[in-house]
Formats: sequence, structure tokens, C-alpha cells
Amino acid sequence: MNSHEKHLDNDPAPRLDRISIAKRAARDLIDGSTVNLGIGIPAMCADYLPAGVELRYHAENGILGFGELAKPNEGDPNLMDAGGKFPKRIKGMAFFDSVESFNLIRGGHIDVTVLGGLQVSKKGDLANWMIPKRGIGSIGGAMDLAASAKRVVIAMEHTTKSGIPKVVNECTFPLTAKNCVSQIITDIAVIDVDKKHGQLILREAAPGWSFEDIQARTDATLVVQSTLRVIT
Amino acid sequence: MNSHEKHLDNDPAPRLDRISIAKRAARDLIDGSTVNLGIGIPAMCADYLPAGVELRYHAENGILGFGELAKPNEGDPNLMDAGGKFPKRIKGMAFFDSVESFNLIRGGHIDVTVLGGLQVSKKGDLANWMIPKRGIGSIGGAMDLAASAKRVVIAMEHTTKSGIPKVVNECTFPLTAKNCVSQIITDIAVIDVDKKHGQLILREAAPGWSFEDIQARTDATLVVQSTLRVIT
Amino acid sequence: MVGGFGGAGGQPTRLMLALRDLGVNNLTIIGNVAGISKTTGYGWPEHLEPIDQGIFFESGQATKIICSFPVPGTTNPLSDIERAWQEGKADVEIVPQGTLIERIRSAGAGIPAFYTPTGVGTPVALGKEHRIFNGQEYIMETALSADYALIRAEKADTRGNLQYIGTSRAFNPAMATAAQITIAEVDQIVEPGGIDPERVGTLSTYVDRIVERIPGDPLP
Amino acid sequence: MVGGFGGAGGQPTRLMLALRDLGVNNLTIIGNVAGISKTTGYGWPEHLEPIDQGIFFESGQATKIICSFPVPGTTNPLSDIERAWQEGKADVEIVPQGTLIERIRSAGAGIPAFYTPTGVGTPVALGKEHRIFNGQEYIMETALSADYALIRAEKADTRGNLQYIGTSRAFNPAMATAAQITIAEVDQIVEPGGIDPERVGTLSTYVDRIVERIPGDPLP
Repeated sequence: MNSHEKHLDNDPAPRLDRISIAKRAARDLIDGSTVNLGIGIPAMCADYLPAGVELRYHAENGILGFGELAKPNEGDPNLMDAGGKFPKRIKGMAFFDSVESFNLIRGGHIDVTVLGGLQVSKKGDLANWMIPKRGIGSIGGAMDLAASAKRVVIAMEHTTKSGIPKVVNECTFPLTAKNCVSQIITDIAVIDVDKKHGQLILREAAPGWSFEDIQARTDATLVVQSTLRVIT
Repeated sequence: MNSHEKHLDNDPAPRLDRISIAKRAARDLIDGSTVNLGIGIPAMCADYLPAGVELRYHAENGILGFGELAKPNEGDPNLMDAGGKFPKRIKGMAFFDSVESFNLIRGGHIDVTVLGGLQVSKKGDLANWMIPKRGIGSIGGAMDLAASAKRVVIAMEHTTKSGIPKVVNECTFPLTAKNCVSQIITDIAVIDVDKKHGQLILREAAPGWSFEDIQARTDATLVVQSTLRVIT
Repeated sequence: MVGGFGGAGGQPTRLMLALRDLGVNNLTIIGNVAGISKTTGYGWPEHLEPIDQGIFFESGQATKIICSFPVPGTTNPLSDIERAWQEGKADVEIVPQGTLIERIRSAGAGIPAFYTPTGVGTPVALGKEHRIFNGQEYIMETALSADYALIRAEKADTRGNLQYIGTSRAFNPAMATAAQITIAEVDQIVEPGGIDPERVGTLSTYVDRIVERIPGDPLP
Repeated sequence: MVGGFGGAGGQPTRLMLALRDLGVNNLTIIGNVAGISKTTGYGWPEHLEPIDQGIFFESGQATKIICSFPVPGTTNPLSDIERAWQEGKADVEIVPQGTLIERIRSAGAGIPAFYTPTGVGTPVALGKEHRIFNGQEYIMETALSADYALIRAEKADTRGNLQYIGTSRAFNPAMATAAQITIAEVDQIVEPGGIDPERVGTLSTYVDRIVERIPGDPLP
């Protein structure tokens, strides 16, 4: 078995659950921002926004300003989000085609995108679309979002289920975009990416986790510039 | 004075008036075509369509499927054509922005454009946007239309008022587009442009005008491939 | 080209089934999210059996797909497209979604090539021209056209103007401009004037044929 | 950037007058048909005194214009722009209309450059990269952005979504995407829901400021 697996056994404290990762990512989203949330943990951010924060949710399939989902079997096939779910019809929405949708993305008009990740490197390279051994993958809108959103936040588990670090010196999986990630939020840490200098700054740790605990589960070298805060 | 001026004095028969040029140009327009008519004689084609022919009129400012003009002082500033006139609101119109409008043009979706001309060369080069001595000109949508419409027809007087030929070997005025004109309809002739071989084929002559009469008022060499018809 | 985004809405379901039943072969399909709904139910109401571009790979009619999202996260069951790819029966060309729609739009708009930041430093950029503008690196992408576009709209007027509803636009308007022959499947054909001129999403010039669905068709 | 096509409809008349009255100088104006209406009445109802981008050249505030149609057919009287050009007080950059709108659209869409057939073999192509695609010659054109876009729409909702009417769209939607700050002049501001989601012509993300006109303003 892999040498990293012992870290799971040796964890100093529980890792955050998916909801807690989503909550932490949601906390930094600024009122009025145009935001695109990927599927999985990122999409869960919408349920945990700070009070008073309203976002303009964008989905690649041509919708801005949607909100909660319709009840099961009440969805309208012509009112879908990019995850294939059916949001409710609410006031202030806008529908548009895919050309316009990707003008918004490629043109740098998305303030924040929160995406899942397979690997993130110290330079902020992101790999999140293909596991090489499968030989085939799905890109969707991920490359456009990663390349052009003003801020790319990756919300993911810190390691694979078998304990292999996902925060790495160099991505070994096919890239989604180079030097694009601003922040990594995992089940044990919040890490800022200094994209200019190619280094990772550990900002926050899950309760009961030390710098050393997190570094041991991280392939890339982490830097601490100030007191390590606890993820709340 | 210019050597060509005498040709005006020596005309063998009257030249066609502007309405007759427009009528001749209108005759070849095919039912259902998407058509863009320039200002001046080209715009007049709309009034002289053959019976049963309905066209999809396009104007650069973002309108497809318009028809006759509103009465004076009944025009809506938000329902304009590219000539700055105000068409009536009719059924089956469509409004769109300038991006879409020039996708239609540049993408080669305009079946026919009828434009005015200052000079047309034997290769089908068109000059219609600037008289060099003025030093400044207006291009508008002319270059896009000339470069990309499926068929470019030039409706113009055969010579300037002072008798200088406008159908020339090489344009001396700044070009609108190269090798783009399919047909030239003037007040004395209908000329097809063989764009591939760079030659002008005289097809029709105004009543009372011979090949020699027209050639004498044309800078470029004209070819006759079949019996010269009379413009009716 | 098959319009829509992926999922039931905006997809020319009846035209797809008709094309399958026609039995023509060696098809290259251009779509976006492709082959996911049949496997995962993506974008389909729960009570319905999904249909997507996978039907052309299931039937063996298609030998290539150009799309952005051809395989679901799961491999059990395999999608029709992944199975055909694994068996060497189909080529799969994966294009980032924004690049795919812009390539299609460019074909319709008379633009042979453009530069995009999307894909730089990734497998997508391999073999493509790289170029720096204002200090940032871009790759060149080229226009993508098709012989046929099968698209879906809510309404057509008898001239061919189309009106879309909600998120059913997606790839339909751009594909309508980028094919030799554009065939639109619509819920309803109306007289000129039956579509608000402010709501025309595809101009009649782009539409070659219109097929009206049977009223009350249970299939999205 | 000043939106509209040229003529009264879709032009941010009040914003233009306000900018003139502000008295800022050294302006570069990006527009389409420019300076024609004041001279010829182009696109204005007969009973009104036309206003257009010429006002910035009349006042001496603008030193450059980038547009497709800056001078009318007549030279008597000269337009404000042509006069300023003749007197050496203003640069005039004339861009084919389709290239101009596509350059603006590209700036908003993250595309630094594209190829177009428009202008090949003309003075417009001088100094530009030429390239053959599929046997046809094209020139490369680059994105065109601005510090400010002054645009005009019929309605805004309080989030900034805009609705246009008729031919007033023209350059407005693309310009809204291509400036650092986009200011929209609208006839009416409504609550969210006051614009049909099918009719949003400019997304709220692009709009930074909204100015509501006085009801019944006689100026188009």
C-alpha cells in the first residue's frame, strides 16, 4: 500500500466534512459578485452564504441569477443549470446562449469560480478534468473558467481516499489551466497560492491540525507567513 | 477639360434614369433572398420588385424583414434602417445587435447586396467609399458587404457627370474590396464580371446604344459573348 | 451538429431519433455535453428515459464525436461513447466548451480563426499556434462548421425565424449559422407576427427546414 | 465608447450632453456612425435638433475618434469631425463597421485577436498581418476596449439587467462588455422581475451604473 495511507490512520484530528469545506469557501464570497460554482462541494456553497450576501449565480448553459432548485418532478427541462439540475423560476433571472455565456467567462467577467480539483500545484496549476489511466475525460467549461475567472478557488479533499496528496509540486495529471488557482480550501487547510512566486501560503488549519500535520500530507512545501488560524 | 466629356455630348441615345437602373437591378432579385440594399439607387430597387417576389431586407443596424417607410413624422427613432430612415412596423421582422448583424454579413449569409460605386475594375475590384482628394471618407458596412455577400451588384452611373469612366482597368480610388463585384448595372449597360479571368462581359445595352458606344465610355476592355440584349 | 447543451431542454430529440431510424452511417457528431444523459439521467426529468447523442454510438452510426463533455464521472455503466471509444469504434475529440461554441460561432460569422487563453498549457494546446498578446499567452483556434445542424426551438414563424425559451438556447443559435443545412425542430409553427420581433433568437436566413412536433408530445 | 448605431435611437443622448458639460478633455471617442446627424439630420425625427458625437469635437474636448462613418456625403457644411480633422485638431481612425463591432465584442469576450476577410486589399489592411486560411486571404484585427462605455437601453432592473427595444441595440450590448466602467442611460428603472428573463439584452454583470431619464424627456 501507499506510504501516504498511514497519514489517514495517523490523523491528529477529524477532517472537515464536505459541508464544512463548502461553508468555509462560502464565507469569502462578496455580495453582488458574479459567481460560477462547479458541481460537488462548490455547488454546496450556495446553501451556506453569510447573511446579507446575494450573488449573481452564473451557469455555463446560459443562465444568470438563479437560486434554489425546484422540487423533484417540478423542474422545467427548459430551466436547467449546468449540473443538469432544475432551478426555480425567480425574479431577475436572465437567459442567454452559449456564445454569450462564454463571453462572460472568457472575458474575465466572472468574479469568482469555485471548482473541484484532482491536483493543484505550488504554482497554482490546476488538474481537474481527467485521470490519466482512464484515457478519456470531460472538460466542459472548466478550462474556460480556470483560465479566465478573476479568482479561482479550489474546494476539495486534501488527499485522495488512499491518502495521496493532491496539493503537489507539479501536477502529474493533464492540466486544466496553468497558474490559475488563487486559493485552495480542503478538509484540513486553507492555502493561498502566491501565483507570482509559485509558493503556497498556509493560512488556516482544521481544528486540532498543526502546520507539521498538514505539511506531512502535502507534496509541495507550505509556507506560513503569520499565525495559523483555525478554520471555523 | 477632360477628353471624356465629349462622350456625353456625343451620346447616341438618352441614358437610363436612376429609376430605370433600379428597376433593372430589381429584376434579378430572387424571391426569399436575404438582401442588403445600399443608399441611393440600390435602395430604390425595393420599389420595383417583380410581382410575387418578397425579399428579406437586411440593414446593418440590426433589422431583418422590414418594408416600406413610415409617413413623415410618424417614424419611430427605435425602428430605423441603415440609411437613417424609419420603416413601418410590420409582421415577421426581427431586431438584433450589430454583432449579429455583421455575423450575417461576414459569414456570407447575405444572398445579394446592391451597392453604389465610384469605380469598378475589370477584376471586380470595387471603390466606393472615398474620393482621394477629400482625404477622409466613411466606410460604414460597405467593406464587409463587398467582401462577403454571396453576390455583389453595383448600380451606378456609367461615367461621372464630367464623363470620366467609372468602369476601369484598375481602380485609382481606395478600394472597398478586391475581386468582389459580380455584376455592374449602369445607365447604359449591364456588365457581368468574370472574376476568375478578370474580364468584363457586356450583356445588355440601353436602347439605342451599341457595343462601340459603351466601350468608348469604358476604360476597361469589354467582351461580348452572345447577342447584346437591350435593357428593358 | 446537434444543438442544445446536454439534457432534455433545447435538444432536437425527435430529429435525433429520426436520424437514427434513417440508418445513415459514418456520422461525425458535433455536440456539447454528449452521451451523459442516457448513462446518468443528466438534465432529464426523473420519470423519463433519457435520449442523447449516445444513440448514434449505440447504433454504430457515428464514428466520431467533437464535444466538450463526452463521459460521466462514473464508469459503471460505461456510456455508449466511452464504450465505442474503448472498442476502437469511435474517435473522440474533446474541446473546451467555450472554445467549442466560439469555433462554431466563428464558422457562421466568417471568422476563420481566433485566439483564446483557454487551454494554454494543457493537452488542448498541443500542436496549436501559441502567441503572446499584451504579455499573455494565447492559442489559435479555427472555425468549426458542419453539413447539417439539427436544432431545437420553441416556435418558428413560416419564414423561419425562431424563438427560444429559457436555457434551451445554448448551442442552438450558433449552430444554426454554421451548417450548410439547418433543420429546426419546434413545438409550434406560427404565422409571421406570431413571434415578437424582440424575441427572435435565430434569423430566418439561417433556417432551411422546419419540423413541427406533434402537440402534446411527451418527449421533451 | 458611445453606444447606438448613429441617429437618435439607442444613443445615450443625456449622458453625452452631461459629458460635454463636464468639460473633460483629450477624449478618444469610439462610436459607429459619428458626427453625421448634426450635419444631415441622419436618423433623427425632422422636428428635433440632432445631437451626436460631433459635440465633443465642436467643443474641442475630443482629440480622436475611432468609428466607421465619420463624414457625410456632403461637405457643405462640414461636419464637426471633418472640420477638426482638417484643422489638425483631431485624429480620425476609420474602421469597417463589422470589424469595429467585432473588435469591441472581442475585447469583452477575452479574444485578443481574430481574422477577417473584410478590408483585404484596401487601405484598412495596411501594416496588418495577412494570412491564408482554406485558400482565402484574411487580415488580423485586435480587440478594442475603453475606459468608459456610455450606453442606452429602454429599461434596467435594479440589478443592472438591461432590455433594449427595436433597432436601439446596435453597438450597445457589445460596448457594455468592453469597458472598465459601463454607464447605462435608461428610460425606466424597474424592480427585479420587471424585465422578462427572455428579453435581457445586457447582463447585470456588465453594468456598473444606471442613470434614469426624466419621464417624458422630449429628447430621444
